[in-house]
Amino acid sequence: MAATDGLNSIPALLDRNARLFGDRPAWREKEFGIWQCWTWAEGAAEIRAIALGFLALGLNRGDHVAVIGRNRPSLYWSMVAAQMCGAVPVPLYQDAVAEEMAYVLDHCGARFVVCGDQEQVDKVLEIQDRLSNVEQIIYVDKRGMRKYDHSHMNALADVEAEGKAGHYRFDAELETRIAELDYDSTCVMLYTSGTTGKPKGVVLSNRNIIETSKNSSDFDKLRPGDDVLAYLPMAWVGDFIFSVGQAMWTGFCVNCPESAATMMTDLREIGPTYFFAPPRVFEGQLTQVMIRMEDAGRLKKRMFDHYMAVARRVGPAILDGKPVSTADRLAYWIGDKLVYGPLKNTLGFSRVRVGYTAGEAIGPEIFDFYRSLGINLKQLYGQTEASVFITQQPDGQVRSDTVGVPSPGVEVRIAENGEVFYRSPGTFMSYYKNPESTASTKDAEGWVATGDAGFFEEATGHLRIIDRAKDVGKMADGSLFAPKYVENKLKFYPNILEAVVFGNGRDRCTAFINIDLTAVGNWAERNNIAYSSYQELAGHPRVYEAIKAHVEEVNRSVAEDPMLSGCQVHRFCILHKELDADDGEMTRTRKVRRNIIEQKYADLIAGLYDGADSVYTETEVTYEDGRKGAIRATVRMMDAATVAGQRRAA
Amino acid sequence: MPDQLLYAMEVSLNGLMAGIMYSLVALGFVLIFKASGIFNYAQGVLALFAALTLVGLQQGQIPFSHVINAIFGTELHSFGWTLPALVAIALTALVMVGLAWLIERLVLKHLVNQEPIILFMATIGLAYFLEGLGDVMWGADIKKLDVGLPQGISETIDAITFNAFGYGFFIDRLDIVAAVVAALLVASLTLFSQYTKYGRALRAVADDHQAALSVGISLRFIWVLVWSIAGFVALVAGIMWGSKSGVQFSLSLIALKALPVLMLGGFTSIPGAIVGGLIIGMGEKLFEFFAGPLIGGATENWFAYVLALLFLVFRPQGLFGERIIERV
Amino acid sequence: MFYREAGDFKTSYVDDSQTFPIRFDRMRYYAVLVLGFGILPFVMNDYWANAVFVPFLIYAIAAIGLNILTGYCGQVSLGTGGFMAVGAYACYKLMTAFPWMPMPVNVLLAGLVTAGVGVLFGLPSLRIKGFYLAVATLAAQFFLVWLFNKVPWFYNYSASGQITAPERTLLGVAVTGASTPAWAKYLFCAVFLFALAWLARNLTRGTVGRKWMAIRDMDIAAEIIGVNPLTTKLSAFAVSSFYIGIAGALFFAVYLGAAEVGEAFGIQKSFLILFMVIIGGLGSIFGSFAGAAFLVLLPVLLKNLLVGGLGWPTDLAAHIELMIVGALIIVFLILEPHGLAQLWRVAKEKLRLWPFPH
Amino acid sequence: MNAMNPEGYVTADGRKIGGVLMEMKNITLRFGGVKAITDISFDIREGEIRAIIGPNGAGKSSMLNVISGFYVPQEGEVWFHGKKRAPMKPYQVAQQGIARTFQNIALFEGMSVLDNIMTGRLTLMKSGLMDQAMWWGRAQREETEHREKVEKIIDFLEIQHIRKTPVGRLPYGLKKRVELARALAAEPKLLLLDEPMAGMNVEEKEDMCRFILDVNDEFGTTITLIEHDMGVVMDLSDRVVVMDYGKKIGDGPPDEVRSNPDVINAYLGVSHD
Repeated sequence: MAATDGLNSIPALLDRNARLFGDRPAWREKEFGIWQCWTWAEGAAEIRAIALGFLALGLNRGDHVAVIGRNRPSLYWSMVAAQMCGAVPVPLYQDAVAEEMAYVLDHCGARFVVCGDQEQVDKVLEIQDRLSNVEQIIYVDKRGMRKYDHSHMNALADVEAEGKAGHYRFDAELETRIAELDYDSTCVMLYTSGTTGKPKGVVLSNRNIIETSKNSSDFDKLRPGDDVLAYLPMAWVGDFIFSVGQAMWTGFCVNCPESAATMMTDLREIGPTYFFAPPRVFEGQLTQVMIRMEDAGRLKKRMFDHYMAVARRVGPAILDGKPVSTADRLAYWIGDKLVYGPLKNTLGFSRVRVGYTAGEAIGPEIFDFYRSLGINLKQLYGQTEASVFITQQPDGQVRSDTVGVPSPGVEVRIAENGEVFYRSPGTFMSYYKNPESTASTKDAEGWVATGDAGFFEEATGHLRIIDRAKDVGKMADGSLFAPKYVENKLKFYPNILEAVVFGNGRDRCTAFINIDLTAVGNWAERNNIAYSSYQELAGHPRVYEAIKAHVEEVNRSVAEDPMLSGCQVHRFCILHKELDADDGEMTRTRKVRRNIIEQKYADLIAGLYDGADSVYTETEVTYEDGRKGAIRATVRMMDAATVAGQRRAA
Repeated sequence: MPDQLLYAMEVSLNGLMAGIMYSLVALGFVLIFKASGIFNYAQGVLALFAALTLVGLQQGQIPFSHVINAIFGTELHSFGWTLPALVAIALTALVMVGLAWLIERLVLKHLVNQEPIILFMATIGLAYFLEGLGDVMWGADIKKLDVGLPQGISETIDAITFNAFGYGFFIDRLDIVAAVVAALLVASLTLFSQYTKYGRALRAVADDHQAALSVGISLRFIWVLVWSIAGFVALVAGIMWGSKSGVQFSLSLIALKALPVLMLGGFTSIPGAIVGGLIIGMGEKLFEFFAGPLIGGATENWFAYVLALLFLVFRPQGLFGERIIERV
Repeated sequence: MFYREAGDFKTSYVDDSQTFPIRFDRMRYYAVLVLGFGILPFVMNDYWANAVFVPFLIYAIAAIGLNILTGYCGQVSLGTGGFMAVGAYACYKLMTAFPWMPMPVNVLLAGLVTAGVGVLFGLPSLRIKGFYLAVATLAAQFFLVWLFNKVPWFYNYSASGQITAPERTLLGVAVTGASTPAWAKYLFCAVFLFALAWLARNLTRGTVGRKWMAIRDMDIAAEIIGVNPLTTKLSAFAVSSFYIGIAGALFFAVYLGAAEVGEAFGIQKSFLILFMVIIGGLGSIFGSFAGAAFLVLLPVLLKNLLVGGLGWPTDLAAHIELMIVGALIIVFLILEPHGLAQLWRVAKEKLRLWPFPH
Repeated sequence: MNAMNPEGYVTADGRKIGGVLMEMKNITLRFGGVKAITDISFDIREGEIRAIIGPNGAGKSSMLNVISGFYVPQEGEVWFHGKKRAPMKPYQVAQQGIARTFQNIALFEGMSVLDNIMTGRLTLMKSGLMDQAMWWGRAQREETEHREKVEKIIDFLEIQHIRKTPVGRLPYGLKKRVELARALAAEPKLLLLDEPMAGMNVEEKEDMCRFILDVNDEFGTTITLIEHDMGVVMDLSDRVVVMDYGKKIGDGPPDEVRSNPDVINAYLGVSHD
């Protein structure tokens, strides 16, 4: 594919934006009580200064520049600045513990590390002695940094100042470096959280990023003047595409919250027009809404319920532009004035034109809730290796159980074993320093295995994902075993935060359940059930009863699909602790690490199958500060009714 | 002895008499302020209300007759009996106690631990209400109050002074009665607050509400008590002023007269109220006597205030008020 | 319910500290301006002007003035009537002494004169606090009223002892005197109110306002962090009296036309204004408007109801009005000591959170 | 201690302490007949954290009020910036660059956190009544400049989330922090803290300690604090004055003071609490 008229690198796009919409806002950050704002021109100047500063510090072509911290303009700038210098930005997960960080920093051999604040710096220093390669630590927030040894450490501000001061020395150099950038030079390197084994460094070229950004932006008619909220981990490909790729391509504005704590308030203030969030965020907000409405006066509550019902009935249809009776339209219009409008406003969704969710399947009622309010929430399916987009849902063809049609420029095919393969301009170059995985994932014609099993619906041509391909196993009787499919159905219940279903190669399915502390806790309060800890609540008989009901409902719905009816959950237990990334039980993107869990809780699983009523267990946990500890508990096992008959004998 | 001096002496004597009247009203303020920290602007109206009621009862008026007539077009006015003064006074006293109880019930109870200014405002509201009520109950026309107190010039003093200085002072007998009554009232109040259980309770509350409560004194009871006493004092003041200058709206303005007395004497001191009253009474009469003619007269309207104001600038806590030490 | 704040974010401190930071409030504010200046003047008639609007506008000015002193600086004053009298008489003397002087100038100068007098009577506030001060301000009230009564020079030796506003025109339209059209009265006062309210807002939002409030909330602490109590309190007295003086001038010249100090500016007036401030809400400019509106409308309504509706004798109605006003004040203090302004704030918060209860 | 060299000294953690900022010479303070402070002398040096400790009723608060100019001692001299300080009104002292917090919080309850902190800068704001009334132009410009400064402090003390809350609604610990913010906003040369830890739970105390150290560290502010809880003070301050019954019974670095027999007596001996 040809370079899009010379715009073959992020710096090139930046330069264009600075010329085209110099005085439009490009970055905003909530700081010191207001939204500090930088136009494209100002931003470009900053970035250039930083780049010059990097040169002054001796940043070479092909160097890797690690970037660690919460979403901040200055960190995005550092990434682009690095690109200008012909170096490769490598954003890292800020909540990663020093160990995980050590591996990545070592693997990419970063010479420069840009840290958000003291916390990140400390982590790097903690592991620095093991990392010969890290030469320069650059930090953004000066707070508490005065006492540090600055022989190999600089404040970004100082680097920038140095760049401004010494620009005459490095201008020429910078120009040549920028000129050297071409469509196939590396744009960014992102580490996949990797559901199994060590993270892999996915190398993405300018082509990957820019083509994808271009296509996806056209697909949803993104435009300058749009606003996104950059709050998802910078190390995650999605954030790079939305906050850098598409932002640079279309020239819309990237808004950074003040802190993770204030994210919701900041979301409400900014009111983004283009919004991405993983299902759990929408889930969380919906739970909040319901909890807050609990305390409403009877009359108001009734009004709320009535109009939400109206919305569920006609909302999505109106959103999809389908014909709706005038009476319903009127009812919806009133509802919009009374409920939906204010609700969207309080949630910060008033202005959302395009909203996406992905990464996990989203619960139908959650999904429909937001759509019925008139928020154009859609699903997409993608992964790091594809620079996000594989399939997405066009306006007007949105459903909770599909992930839409192949994105523009993307070819998709389904292998015999049901695994989904794709080929696209976004397809990654390679895994960094890891040819064999590269080869095993991407074949000669450039087809990439997603590792997910799925199928196209004949009627609509929409793709449906069942589960991870490797997790789709066979049960003892040979029928299909798709744990994720069942887990998602379970997780759709607000009470259930996480679920892990077992049964591969066995004759029956069983499950671990994590309850949602907010939802269940609230329920407990309303039924004045006293509890002192998560563990105590999780073990409570009435909680077990409630969960049992959910499991059995799920079994009924699972049974409806003959292909999967074998996956009904016969027995389950509520885990005594929340599955946690710090304990390696989940990825940073909160995907369960199945086999790790299988090892760790072998005793419980055994209990689930040998019919024990309860199992005493001891589990190691890691606290936020990295200390280890152990919790002991006797976990109860419980049977759940299943729907027989439809189940096919092998 | 030069006439000027004699006149001055006569004037100051009258001033002292009037001063005692002021003290009488001021007393009501002090009592309530001490016990509840409330600056009771309604004190004057209480006096008016008391006087109206007294007259009404005495002459057997039908309460609210105006309203009733207005609504039903009837021509009701009087029960057609008259009560002996003492009975009427006793009844009025009861009414005042009932009123105190109602005020506590309907107003104060709901305003506990509000800032003083709010309570002050509330009493102004109360004043408006009672004034309106009094008029609606008994009509707004000027009434003559006569409970058989001696009136007119006291010949004795006239005679004595004439013999002494060759010039007879004019002193109204009523003023003398008032003086005596006021003196008695003060004495009894002091005794009350010194030697009776409730009196001590009252002082305890004044010093520290929490403490008072903790030793098991019902604040609400205290309030009713103190407002009743204030009501009674108001009644006495009402009788005096009423008999002197008839029962009419202006009577409620004596409250305003009492304010400078308080500023002078200090809001928390009973003797202060007395002395302050005397000073003001005498001062304004003398000032009017000497300066009045030069600057157009009617200086009583403001003299008391300006005097108090000037005084305060030099001694902010008043004559008998406790010294305030600022700490941080 | 009506608020749509998502996307209504601030990128500068100027935006953040504007009077109506929320778009919806801003819109409503503009709407009121349009109504007040674009529509009402054209539909104004004598009854509405004299019974409701003109007194409302003038009292609102006075209320703002008193609110600055009492609500913002915490110095209780019962001398408002007296200061209004100063404004009125100053205005009268100016009008009669310099017939050529444009009316607005007269009014402003009257305000300045009053400010001077206010400072004078404010001086004791350095030593006297709380009730003592409140009562001390009564001295101002009575002394001033007496002064204007007794010294003929103030009423130009007129036989009646009254002062009567001669006709003065502005841009060819009479703004004082018998022949003044209703809309002119209204507009003349409205302009003053608008300008003064705007100034008051500016004063209370910044340095000066903070000094005042610091003194109000804790005078010792205020002094220790560097607030000069004397200048601060006096500035409050000055500004407050300036407003009240202007109110007085307008009250006499535009509204009454002729006034006798005792009944026009007596102690009752002081209380009336104080009530407006309390009922409206201490320390709130909006409150001053609300309070003025409330206490101007209430009697009008009652009168219409009792006299017009039930045909009761006016004196009885007047007494009942006294009772109702008194009762209302008590009820208010009990239910919402912070006045209408607070009610408004609460309602607004509810609307912003809608549909959530909290 | 007074024999220490006038150029200042270097602390254990290597902070450079400057020359004398304020000196108390033979201060004696009486209330009526009662002597609150008897003939006390000590100095406070640029950039140091100076503590005044002592059992309850030792006269600490009175001492602080003398330094802050709220009380004027009957005998003795206060030297500030090498000049003898004439008796002056508290607000004049504030204008000289001395800010303080109060033992029982003295915030302006009716104002928002932001406004409270802004009051800290009143001494630095110059625009007059007329500018204020007109607002546009000077007043507004000034407001913005100072708001920026204040926001830095808000950020520094981590109270962004309560910026616009009325202080009346805040819990005790936060109020203390806001009060510190208000004092800091004045950019004081000398910061007086009156029992900054009083009535705080353990982690609130830890936070407060951290903030005090950070303030001294980031802004180089000279800090004088009084505490009766000895423990906290010792690891916080550079030099300590110990008072008992209005007399000075010890003065020097924490360790030195800790081993001083009189001090031990005052604390372990008869307590006056």
